[in-house]
Amino acid sequence: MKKTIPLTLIFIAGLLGVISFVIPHPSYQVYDEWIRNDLLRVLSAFAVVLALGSLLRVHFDKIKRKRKNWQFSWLLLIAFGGSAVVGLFGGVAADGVLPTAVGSFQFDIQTLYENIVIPLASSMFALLAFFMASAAYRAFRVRSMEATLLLVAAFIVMVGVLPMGYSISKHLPGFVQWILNVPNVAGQRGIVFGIALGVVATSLKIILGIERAWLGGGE
Amino acid sequence: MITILLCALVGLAPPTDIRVFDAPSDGGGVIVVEWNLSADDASIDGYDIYRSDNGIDFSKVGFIGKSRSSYSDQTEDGVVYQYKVAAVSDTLLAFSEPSTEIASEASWINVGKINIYIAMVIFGGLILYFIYHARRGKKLFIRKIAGLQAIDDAVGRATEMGKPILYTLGLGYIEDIATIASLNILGEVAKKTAQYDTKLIVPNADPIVYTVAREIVKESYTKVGRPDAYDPDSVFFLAREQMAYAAGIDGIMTRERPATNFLVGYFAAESLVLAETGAATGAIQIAGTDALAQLPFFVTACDYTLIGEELYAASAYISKRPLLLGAIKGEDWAKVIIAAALIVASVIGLLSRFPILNLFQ
Amino acid sequence: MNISTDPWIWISSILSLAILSFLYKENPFFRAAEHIFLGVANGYLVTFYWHRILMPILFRPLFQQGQLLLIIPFTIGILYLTRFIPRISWLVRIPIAIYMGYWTGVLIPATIQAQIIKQVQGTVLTSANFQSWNAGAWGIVWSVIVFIGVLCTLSYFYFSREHKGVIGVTSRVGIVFVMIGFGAAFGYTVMARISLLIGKLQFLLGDWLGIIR
Amino acid sequence: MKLYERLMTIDRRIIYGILLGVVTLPLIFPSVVKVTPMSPVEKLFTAVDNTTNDKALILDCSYSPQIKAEVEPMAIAVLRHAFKTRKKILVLSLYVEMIGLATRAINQVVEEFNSNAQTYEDSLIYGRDYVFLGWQPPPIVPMLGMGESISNIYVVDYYGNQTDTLQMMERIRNYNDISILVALSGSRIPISWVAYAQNRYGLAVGVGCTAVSGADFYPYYQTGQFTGLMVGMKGAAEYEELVEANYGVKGRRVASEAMLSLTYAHLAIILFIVIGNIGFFLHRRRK
Repeated sequence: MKKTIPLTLIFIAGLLGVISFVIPHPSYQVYDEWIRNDLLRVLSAFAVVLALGSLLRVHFDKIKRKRKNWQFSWLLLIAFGGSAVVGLFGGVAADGVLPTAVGSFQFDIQTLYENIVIPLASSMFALLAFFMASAAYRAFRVRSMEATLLLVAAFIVMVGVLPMGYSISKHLPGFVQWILNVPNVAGQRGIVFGIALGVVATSLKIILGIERAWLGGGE
Repeated sequence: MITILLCALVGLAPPTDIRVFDAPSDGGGVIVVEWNLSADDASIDGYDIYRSDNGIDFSKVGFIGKSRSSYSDQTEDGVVYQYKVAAVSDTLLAFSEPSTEIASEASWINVGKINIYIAMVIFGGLILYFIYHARRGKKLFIRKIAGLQAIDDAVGRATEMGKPILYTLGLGYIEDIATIASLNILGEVAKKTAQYDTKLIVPNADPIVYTVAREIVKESYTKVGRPDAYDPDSVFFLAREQMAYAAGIDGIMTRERPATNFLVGYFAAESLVLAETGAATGAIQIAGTDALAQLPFFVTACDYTLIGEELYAASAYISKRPLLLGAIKGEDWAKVIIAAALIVASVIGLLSRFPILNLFQ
Repeated sequence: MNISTDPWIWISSILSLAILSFLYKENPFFRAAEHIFLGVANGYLVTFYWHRILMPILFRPLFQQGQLLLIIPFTIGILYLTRFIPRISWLVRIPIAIYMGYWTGVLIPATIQAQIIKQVQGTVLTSANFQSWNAGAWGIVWSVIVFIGVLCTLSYFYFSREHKGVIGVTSRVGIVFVMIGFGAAFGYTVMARISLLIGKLQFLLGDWLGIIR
Repeated sequence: MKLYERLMTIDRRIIYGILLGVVTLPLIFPSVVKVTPMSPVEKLFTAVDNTTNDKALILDCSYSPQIKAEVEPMAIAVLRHAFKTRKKILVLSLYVEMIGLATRAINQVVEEFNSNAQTYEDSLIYGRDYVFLGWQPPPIVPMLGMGESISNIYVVDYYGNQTDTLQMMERIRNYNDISILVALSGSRIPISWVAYAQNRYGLAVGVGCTAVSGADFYPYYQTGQFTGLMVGMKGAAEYEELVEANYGVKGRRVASEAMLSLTYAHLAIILFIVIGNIGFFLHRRRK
């Protein structure tokens, strides 16, 4: 019972997904839209409630059991609590109950996003340039024929894609476009066929109950 | 009447041979009007589309630029309409003959996608055929994939050094195929860490994948007869946000110093952050993804990389589950069919006038 | 060099430097910034899921506008929470099954059309495809190269036969195309990574320290 | 320590220092480098430009804060293009962690235009010239749903207004009223737009992507599934060039300013790879 119900449900839901592609008739599309616009949307919201529950549980445990770096968990919970209060009561566009500015100092959810989330995220990926530089020096070795081809094509594109590529030779930018339009398309398309077939096979196995990893074990 | 006389005098040629039909395979509500261009097409502004539902009084419903010969009109299903098309040159109008009567209706089957249904039946049929045979125990051969041998060595290395293994499934959702393939490989790796009693760390970025991964690791430990060794906190939800997830895993890599990192699943830009930090800690790294854009990094920075479909084949090969092997065989045959279709279509396309490309719309 | 006076610019810059300190080594500042990020990112998530999904799509229509049909998504959604109740935690499979089932169902025809049928159409050797390059006679050469490249790459991902004999040759040619494709992607990605660093420096040197315009 | 050993063991932090210097200098002494637009960007520009006034544009800002530096200049350029030529535009984002960036881009460009608009009429009026739809998960809901009705999916817009009360939404009902959707993203979202929205409703999809996924998208550009392709900061600089050349829109061209730093940084990376491999070969010959 614990497996048959989910497996029949996934079969029916999968069938509905495929049928919505086959039948354009509005009297069927009405049901298809309800499934998508109401059911799927609400489920995705509840899935997030579950995720937050597990995140908070992990950090509460860390604090309770005084695990390593538990003090930082306090920081997380305070930051989460503070921003959640500001967001929930301050409203998405500072249109909520809670005032979100003291004098000229604003702290509505969008300001928090622009001045905390964006700088942290963009700094993390600015690191990538440094990792790229050190990886270029330490990891990208010409170990085999394939690696040589990869690096030669990379050099041509790296130089050709720059504005200065034009000054080296009139044809260089055109040659880079050619590399991207012909050999690159052939290589990528070959891989895309493989992956697409993999996607179709795995989707079929999931819907027909052959692939049960998502059930997550247990009886 | 007067306008027609007027254009006869001025000589503005009306569009001819009006054809109307209900747009096929749609949800209804659309009628397509087609016509031959007016002789003066070059010098006119465009075409006015007139519609009437009683055959007498026509009202304008649309306009389209010159040298265009088709227009889709939004209509009410079941109502019978007639159309006229007029060539327009500022105030001058040249009306065509009225079209035949037509009514729009919704169709139950989308006929335009026949080629997709055929492809679905062929590919689905092939895959199910081989899975059926695999279930009945038929021996299916798959060639050895280099990256897989490394998995056993990597787990062995971690055990000797008494260091943990980090296995992360990337940012993918439960419905991403790379995530599913990675879950299979996680199941096998978890069995090995259970046997060798090696610490396993599985940080997750997606809530649903987290719940599934936890169950799979628990099941692998019980399957190998070591339910006691299973540590529930070894599998945990780190952060949905890409950057927080990358920073979190980097923190784990530098703090726990795992001997082996498995980066298998769907990855985005954070792939280099993980691969380079992992390389810096000196760990053996096995990567596998179908995210094409990240493959160049894994190929250059990791010891072994499963490229796109090799990841799907690896999850079949390593788990030796007949069902997965059957799917890979089905996909192989599908590739043969795609290659054959390419060759045959090219031969037809080159030698005959048949518009072969329309078969692949 | 007019240093900014906006408190938020200072907070953003300090947080940015805390992250960039990871270059030196993993340190408490980085970890603090990491946890603040986790907190605020999830606080932001909660705000939008409440104000833009749960309220306007579920609670307001269900409880105020009386769209009772929404009881079904509501009850199935609640099943997600059974995850924390061990005895009935299997019920979480029901919402997962529906969510995943529909998604995979829609995926099959969409993938076949966009990633197989249309890609075959773009590779078939016909005069229409030759002209699509709008490179005159060269179009024929490019189409033939793509055609051969695709067939060889397919042979590389053929798992039913060892890479020996004919398949050995075609798969080696295929891997050449794959590696050129990866090289092009690699070259482009170097540009991507550097651009992100330039963007961050434009903020730190410009908006914060006012050194550059 | 012999030369090759020193070559092989340059400390990471020295490499970081060199890169930082190479990138910072051109920023302090800037000079805008001339960028020649290539065909993929021109095709996108023309497709956006040909939007007639009975249709609207959709701008999908699904790029994460991590890649803001690369993709935001594209959003700014497309918004400037649309506003300058008075084309109606709908903005949305498919993921919650990205919606704040769409807000940022809109606020910046709207403020840019409204600050030098003389009368109320020629300023940008919310609901008439542009609508900010906001976000609705999961992505396939808006992708398929907007084929039937946009205001049915985005019941409330980002600011919380009832979407169907907005002036523009009376004429713009679904994909039939959309000329092109420009998907700005760092991941495979544009392919999903083609797989779902284009396959079923024939929606034209133009793409602005990070350089990382540039090579990945060319097969879809070659088949015509993508109507135009902007790749990375270079693509953004090309679109900025076209907007300024055609419509003389004056505004800070962030991407173009970065081109000189990009040039020197690329040369530095190539140098590092070459040095690394020279050391690698000498080391291997030694063994």
